[in-house]
Amino acid sequence: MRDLLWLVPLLPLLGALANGLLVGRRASEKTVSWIACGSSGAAALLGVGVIANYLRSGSPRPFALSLWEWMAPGVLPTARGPVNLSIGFGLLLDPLSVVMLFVVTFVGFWIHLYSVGYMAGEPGFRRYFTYLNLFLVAMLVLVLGDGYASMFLGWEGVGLCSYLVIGFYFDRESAADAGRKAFIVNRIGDFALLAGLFALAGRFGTLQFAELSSHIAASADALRAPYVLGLSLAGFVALCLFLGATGKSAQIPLYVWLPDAMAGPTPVSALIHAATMVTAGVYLVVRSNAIFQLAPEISALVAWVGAATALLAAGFALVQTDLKKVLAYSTISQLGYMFLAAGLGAYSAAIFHLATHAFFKALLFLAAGAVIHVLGGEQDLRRMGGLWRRLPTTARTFGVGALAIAGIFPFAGFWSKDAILSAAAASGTSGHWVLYAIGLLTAGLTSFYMFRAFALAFLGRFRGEANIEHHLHEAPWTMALPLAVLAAGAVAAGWLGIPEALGGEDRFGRFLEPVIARVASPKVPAEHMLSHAAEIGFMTLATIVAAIAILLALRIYRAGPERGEAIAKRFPRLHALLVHKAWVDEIYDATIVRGTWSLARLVSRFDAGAIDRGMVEGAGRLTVFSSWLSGLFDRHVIDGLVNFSGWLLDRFSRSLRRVQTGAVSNYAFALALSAFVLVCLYAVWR
Amino acid sequence: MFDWVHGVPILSLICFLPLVGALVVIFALRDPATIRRFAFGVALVDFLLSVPLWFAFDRGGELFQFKEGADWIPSIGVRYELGIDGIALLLVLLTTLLGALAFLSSWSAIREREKEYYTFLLLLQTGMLGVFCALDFFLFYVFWEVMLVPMYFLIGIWGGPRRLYASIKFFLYTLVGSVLMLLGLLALYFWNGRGLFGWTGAGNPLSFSIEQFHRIGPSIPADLQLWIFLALFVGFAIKVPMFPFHTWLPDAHVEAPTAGSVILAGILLKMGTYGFVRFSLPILPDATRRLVPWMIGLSIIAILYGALCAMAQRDMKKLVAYSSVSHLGFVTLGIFALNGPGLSGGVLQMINHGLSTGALFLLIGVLYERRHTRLIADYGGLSAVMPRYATIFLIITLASIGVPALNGFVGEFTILIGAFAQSWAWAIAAMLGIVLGAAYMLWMFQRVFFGPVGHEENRKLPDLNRRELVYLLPIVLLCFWIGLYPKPFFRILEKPVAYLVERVAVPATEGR
Amino acid sequence: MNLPSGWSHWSVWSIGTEHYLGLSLLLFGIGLFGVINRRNLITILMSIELMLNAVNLNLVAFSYQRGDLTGQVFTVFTITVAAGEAAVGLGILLAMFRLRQTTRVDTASELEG
Amino acid sequence: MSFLAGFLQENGAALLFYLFAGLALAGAVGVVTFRSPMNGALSLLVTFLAVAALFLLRHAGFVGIVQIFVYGGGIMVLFLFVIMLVNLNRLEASERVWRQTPWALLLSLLFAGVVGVVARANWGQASAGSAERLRTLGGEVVGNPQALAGDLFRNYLLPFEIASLFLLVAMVGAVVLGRRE
Amino acid sequence: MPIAPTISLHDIVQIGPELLLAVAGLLLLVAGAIGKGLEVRDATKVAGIALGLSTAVLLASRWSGGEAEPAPLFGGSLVLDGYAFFWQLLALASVALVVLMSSRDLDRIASRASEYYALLLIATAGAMLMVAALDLLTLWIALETMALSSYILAGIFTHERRSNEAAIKYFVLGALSSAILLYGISLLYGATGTLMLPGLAQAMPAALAKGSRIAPLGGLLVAAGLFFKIAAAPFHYWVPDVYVGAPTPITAFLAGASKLASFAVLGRVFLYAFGGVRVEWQPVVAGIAAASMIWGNLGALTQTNVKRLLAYSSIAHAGYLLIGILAASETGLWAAMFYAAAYAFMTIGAFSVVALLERGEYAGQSCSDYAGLGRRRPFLAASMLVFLIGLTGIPPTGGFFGKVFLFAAAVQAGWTWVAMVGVLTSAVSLYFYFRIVVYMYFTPAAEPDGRVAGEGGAPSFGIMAGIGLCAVVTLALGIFPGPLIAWVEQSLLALR
Repeated sequence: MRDLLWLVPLLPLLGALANGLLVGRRASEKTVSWIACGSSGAAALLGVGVIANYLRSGSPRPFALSLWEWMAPGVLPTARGPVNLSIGFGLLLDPLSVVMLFVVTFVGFWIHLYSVGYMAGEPGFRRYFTYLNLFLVAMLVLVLGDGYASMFLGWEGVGLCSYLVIGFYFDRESAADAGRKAFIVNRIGDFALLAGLFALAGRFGTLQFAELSSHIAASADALRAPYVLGLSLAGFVALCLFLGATGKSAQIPLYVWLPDAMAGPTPVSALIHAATMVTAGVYLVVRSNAIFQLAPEISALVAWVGAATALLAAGFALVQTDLKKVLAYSTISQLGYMFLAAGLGAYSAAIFHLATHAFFKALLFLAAGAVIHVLGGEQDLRRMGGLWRRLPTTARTFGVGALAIAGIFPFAGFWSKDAILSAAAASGTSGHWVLYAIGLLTAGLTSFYMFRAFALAFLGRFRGEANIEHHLHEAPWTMALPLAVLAAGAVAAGWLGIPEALGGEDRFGRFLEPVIARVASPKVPAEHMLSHAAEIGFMTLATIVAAIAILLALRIYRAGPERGEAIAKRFPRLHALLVHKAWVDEIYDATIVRGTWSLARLVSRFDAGAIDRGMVEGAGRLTVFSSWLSGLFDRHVIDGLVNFSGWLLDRFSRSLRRVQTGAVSNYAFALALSAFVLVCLYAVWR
Repeated sequence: MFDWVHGVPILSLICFLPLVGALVVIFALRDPATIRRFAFGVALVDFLLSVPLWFAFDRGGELFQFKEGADWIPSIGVRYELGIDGIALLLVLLTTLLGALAFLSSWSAIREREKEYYTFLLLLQTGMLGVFCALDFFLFYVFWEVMLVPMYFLIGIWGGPRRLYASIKFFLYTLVGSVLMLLGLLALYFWNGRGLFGWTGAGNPLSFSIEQFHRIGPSIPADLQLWIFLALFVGFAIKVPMFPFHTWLPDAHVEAPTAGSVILAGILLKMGTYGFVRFSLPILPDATRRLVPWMIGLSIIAILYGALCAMAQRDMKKLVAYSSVSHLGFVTLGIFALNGPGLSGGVLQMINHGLSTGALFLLIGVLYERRHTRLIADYGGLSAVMPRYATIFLIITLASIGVPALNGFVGEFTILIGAFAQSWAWAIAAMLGIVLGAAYMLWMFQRVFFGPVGHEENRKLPDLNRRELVYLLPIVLLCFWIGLYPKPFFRILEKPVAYLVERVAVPATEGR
Repeated sequence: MNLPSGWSHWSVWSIGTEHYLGLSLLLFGIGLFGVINRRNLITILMSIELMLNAVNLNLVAFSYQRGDLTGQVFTVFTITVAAGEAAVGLGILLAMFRLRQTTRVDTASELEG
Repeated sequence: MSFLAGFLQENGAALLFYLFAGLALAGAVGVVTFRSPMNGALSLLVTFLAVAALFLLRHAGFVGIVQIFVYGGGIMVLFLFVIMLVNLNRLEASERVWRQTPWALLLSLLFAGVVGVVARANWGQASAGSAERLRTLGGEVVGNPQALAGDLFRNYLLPFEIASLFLLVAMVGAVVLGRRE
Repeated sequence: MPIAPTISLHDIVQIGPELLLAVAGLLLLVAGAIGKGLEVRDATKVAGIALGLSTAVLLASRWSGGEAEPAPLFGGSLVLDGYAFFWQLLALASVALVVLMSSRDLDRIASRASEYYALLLIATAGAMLMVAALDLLTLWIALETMALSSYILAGIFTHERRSNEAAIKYFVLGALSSAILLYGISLLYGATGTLMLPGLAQAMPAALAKGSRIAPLGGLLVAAGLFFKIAAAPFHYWVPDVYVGAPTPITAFLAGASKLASFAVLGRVFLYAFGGVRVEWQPVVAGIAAASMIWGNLGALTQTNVKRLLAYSSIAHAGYLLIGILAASETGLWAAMFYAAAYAFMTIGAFSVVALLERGEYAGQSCSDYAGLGRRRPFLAASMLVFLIGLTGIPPTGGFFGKVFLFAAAVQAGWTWVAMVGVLTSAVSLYFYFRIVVYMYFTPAAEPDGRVAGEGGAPSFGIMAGIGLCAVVTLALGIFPGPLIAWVEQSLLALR
């Protein structure tokens, strides 16, 4: 069964090809959805089978499936001698990719199903499902790739699909802009990621995970030696990889694309911009944990960036009026959590949160999508309200998701968030208490904005237009079923990792253990050094904060947005800062984007002006000019000489008034002059 | 199955079949439709003739294969000598393929003076193939120059409004470059013989043989090497074109008819980089090593400069033209990284650029034929009107900006690995070009294909027809092939690249 | 008669080759001046004859100095050629006069550039 | 008196040279300065004759005679004939190219001067002159014309033949160009 | 006392080709003088037959001569070595092409056809003799014969102002340069006491070693006279005016046979007679070559009259040819000879096209008159294209190989800067040569039906054949230069 691993990405690919190329433009929605859901469902089933098979083998040894040699560009001189560089394409099954595989296929399938209902009647139905399937393929390659190169194929593939689906409504200028922005911001991250890969390849002559891990283990000290820019090689690589991760996972400084990415259809936001793709950065960091462990300074950077992003994004989410934007910032914030964990060395906690987050965030998005769908595309929270009665399933599942993300016991978020906060508290990183405090504050903010959104959307009275109100109806089963399933996941997913403090076994952490390298590192102590009692104390504290925040939010927003707005007026500066997202977009636009464009225009003008016209045409003009000159020589210079002499003589004698010329005489003069010059030159030489 | 090619002068056949075709077109054919079909037929047969080379080429065998030779001008040692190594093989295949596709693309685009058009196109084909097949430097030079004339006419007669300016600029530029290259060639020639002014030569019988030059090259004194390198460099750099010799390119590209642009971008530019790997590197290793920082510097400038210029363009063809400057900067970067990945990536990127930029020009040509404008601003929302066209354009765009699974990535990736192994700073500087590449290509794509359909004229544009699909799909398939399974290409490059590396090898550095 | 050698031995009263050479140079210069400076084709032709005469003086002087007849033979040819050139030159002059009613060469300056 | 006679005896050749040289130069200057072509032609005749005399002074008897016959006779007649043919009355005065005059003067003088200065260093380096050999043919003293003829027809027969071709061309040319259509 | 002739019948037979031409010229003159004279067609035929016979005799005597290098004839006045043979054949070929293109123009002076051809043939004889001359007297008188014929031919359209003006200019300047040349010869004679080239070859190094300044001065003045004849800058002032004013076939003769024969003489004098003192004159020749290439090419840049443009191009090509002498090596010499051959066909071909298209005295010579030629007369345009490509020096034409070898010789001899000037100016030359191409192919004809009024009817077979032949030879030399190279390599002078 494991040997069929290659079929897992292939099935959705076939689905995409079938939908994209074969079925033709007149294929019914039914055909298309059968192909798309069938292939993704089959992939999910097969994935489960493969996972089961892998788990049953009982061995933690990764299962590698090398498919073909991708690039073999010859001998590369590396630090360990010339290496015949061979970059393979293959798949790898280890605990980390098992988790990711499950999350991706499972969530992916339900979102496929959901989309059938959500997208019904849209003009780009077939295109949509083609993209969705392609995305699944790319994401599977990303998480299953057996080396950085294969992973990068998926990495860029998901970026591309993200570009395509964000720009799905391509006739809207804003959607197209958002797609491009996402792609280019991601490219900036990829740029750094590639640099990291090249450094690795240049050092070890390979990019396969298996080989790299053995090389890294063998040459830990060499990796810590100074390399460039005051960094060690490990530090350089880690920095590059992390920068790549910030691009994909929307962390500071490259998070700006994600809110705009909400221009795509909502299920896509759920799948790509919440549950799966954006977590690729976390996956990358965890996958490269051996290198990060060798670069504690970069690990600390990861943690701080994660914490800062978490706090900042949560702050932005507080004031958003667009439901999807709230969720988008929430996603950024939660991803910040994951990076916080990863930076602190709590890799399994990061992945744990990644998995639980996938469920509840997908759930939240899908539920939000159902609301938006019902409201005919309305996304503004201020025009919702009172939907609790009209859309009971949606409201309840959304509530489950909100509780989960708020970290209320025993929902999934509680367990994973707790793992991260415990890690922060226990961490040896300097300033870890600050990190903990930020984490706690963010948890409170999360609960607040989530229930603010909940209250505005579902409680109070309906504030939208009357004619819409009459048509409110619950979503079809294709949408409701995924909501229900994911809600179940949002409740139960956390139970896989109940910590020992609460009598669990932290099965999740144990399972991931083989993936976490044991690189001897004095600065990163082992996780979970807290006593069980302290851990329980921290849990309680977090839960209390969350509960207070929830109550506060419900109190303020139960009746509508007015009270909230009144409070905002009291803090105009802060509110403006948050509403305008700290003007980061504007700053980027003014500096980097416009700077580049101006530079481009400048260079182009320089090219047309200086290089082309200046140098080349200048030379051309010089040639023409000198030709004109030499053309004139026969006509004018000799005459000019004569004129000059005439002018000269005019000063001496008025008698020479009649100035005339004869061409032959001039020629003869020049001829004799030339001969004379020859003679003179000779006389000088000798 | 393809062993028979060893028994026939296959390279001569491939090279001169278009010439014969051109003669037939001149003297025997009259009807434009017949000429069209016939010319395409010739190009197609030429391509089919070149395909067996791929199979019959012995990957592990001699460096140069399918060799043919005959005396040409015995008194000065000029021989008619053909032969190809892996690098040339790929370029020959690219030439025959793109040539055939370019012919097909001209069917409806060119509707006047077809006889001359196809004659020139066929002559051009012969010239380009000769350049890649020649094993005698003089023969190489002759083909190199011969090709200028038909290209000049293609731009000058069937080009856009500023065609006169563009054609003469193209011609002058390349002519200046090639005549300077000639001086370098002559210096090599004399050094191989009795020597020239200050330098005593190797005393060999007079010869222009490239293999002979390869043999004697490393023993040329370093200062003479430097001069020869610089002379050859000007010729090659103008053709590539490297900054700051590139300004002929945008004009020539913009004004040339579609097929001309395709061939110009797809094949002609490769002759410059081919010149580097065939002559500069193996014959003048000392000078090459000495000038590597300069070459890399120019490459990086070209990458960034070309990309920035491309960003500011409003004309699609001009944009693609500047992108060529940028992409060829990658090629030269890889070549002058002087290691395996750099070189094989560089050569592969030559092919990739030929395919993707060729396809881009074909695509722009399709649009131009329908709307007679190339300004980006005249389009918008075409995705809805021409979905098939948009899809192919997207794929090619992605190939061009180096998205994995497509060909551009493989080339750039390997080039950058090679460059990084030489110096991390070079690679990082060059990689900025990738980011910019995505920016301008996607900007163009968005402006043309996304958004509402802004112009009424664009509402009724027909999607790709069957003929257009026929000449675009092969390129798309090749893009995927090279993107996903480039191993056969690397395999064929293995030996020549190893040979080059051995010639110019620099001692391994500490991975910087 | 021994010729002095060098400038210091130059003597006014013993006529050597240098005297002829000097005279010939003067004649040549005057002829050159005429060709350059005069506008009438007839005068130009006559000036050319002066230049040829200067050459003849040289040849004869050298012939005497070297005791070699070749110079004199050459002079015969020079005179012949001078005659021929004069004939053709005057023919051209006639044609010119017929076309332009003048023999001033500056009237023939239609071709220029 | 005897001083004068002695002086004349001793320096007669030199005096003759200076006399004829002066005449030649005067004639030449006349050619390039007289406004009337007719006067110019007459000055030219003076130069021709003076040069012929100078030839004789250098023992080039035959050439001197030829000079008188061909130049003084043939060419001069040709010139005069043409001058009259184109109608002296209507023939403009031979004007100078005035603007060019100083430059032409300078150039001519410099030309003569520089060549003279350059050549000066070699003056007198050659062996002494010999009138004898100019009269010798095959070891026998025969007289200048005969000796010259010997040289001409033995060593320079081909140029002689070509000269005939040249004269043919000149004749045809004069006819072709002078003929009225 | 009897004068023993030193000249045998053998010597006379050896100059049979030249004699034939002279006799044919005389015949033409006589026939033209009798009765109503000769028809143009008949005169053309006679001239053609004479050239053919002359060629045949030349070839026959060459092939019967065997391998040994022939001894000098006429007491050392003439030598029919391989070098002379090459240039003689080239002169014959170019004059034959001139004859082919002449018939059209001759309609304008029908009554002078026989004189025209007679002069042309005699000029050819002069050219053939001067390239074989071994003493300065023979050389000079032959040169004068050719020059005098050229003056007359340039002005043979006596009723046309331009032709007359060309004759005046050519004559005045030619006579002046001839006087300068002659003065140089007289100085050389004075310094060395000999007119024989072999004698000079020995005497020059000796004279210079003794510190003679007259000898090099004479050499310089001789060089100046010859530079004038080959139209090298700055002795080129006559060229544009005379080339434009002269009847086009005569222009072709000046640019072809006349220039090349003078070049051959220059080569023989410099490389053979002055070969031993080459370091003295090489800088001069380098300067002249560079000046010619620059002046000629730059001067042509702004020309719009095709004939004038080709005239400037002829100046430039004098510069290119001089590189061969400058190198003073076997490579240089045979390269120059090769290039001269290629150049003869290219330039005469180009002038033939000009002759075919011009109308009357003034019209049809401008670039714009060539508009649309590619469509109107594809054959003519294609041939012109070949010539222009060749003149630019682009393969596959003879011009390409010629230039390559010349630059090669310069590089080898260490005159790289001259080679640089050469390559750069030939790149510049592309600009003006291809302006004609632009008109022929890129610009539509002025008249809608493509026919230009007055454009001279059906071209005669002769001129078309001539153009075709030139094009074929130009291409053939570019594709199979081997045989010609082998030939010129065996026809080299004995360099000193």
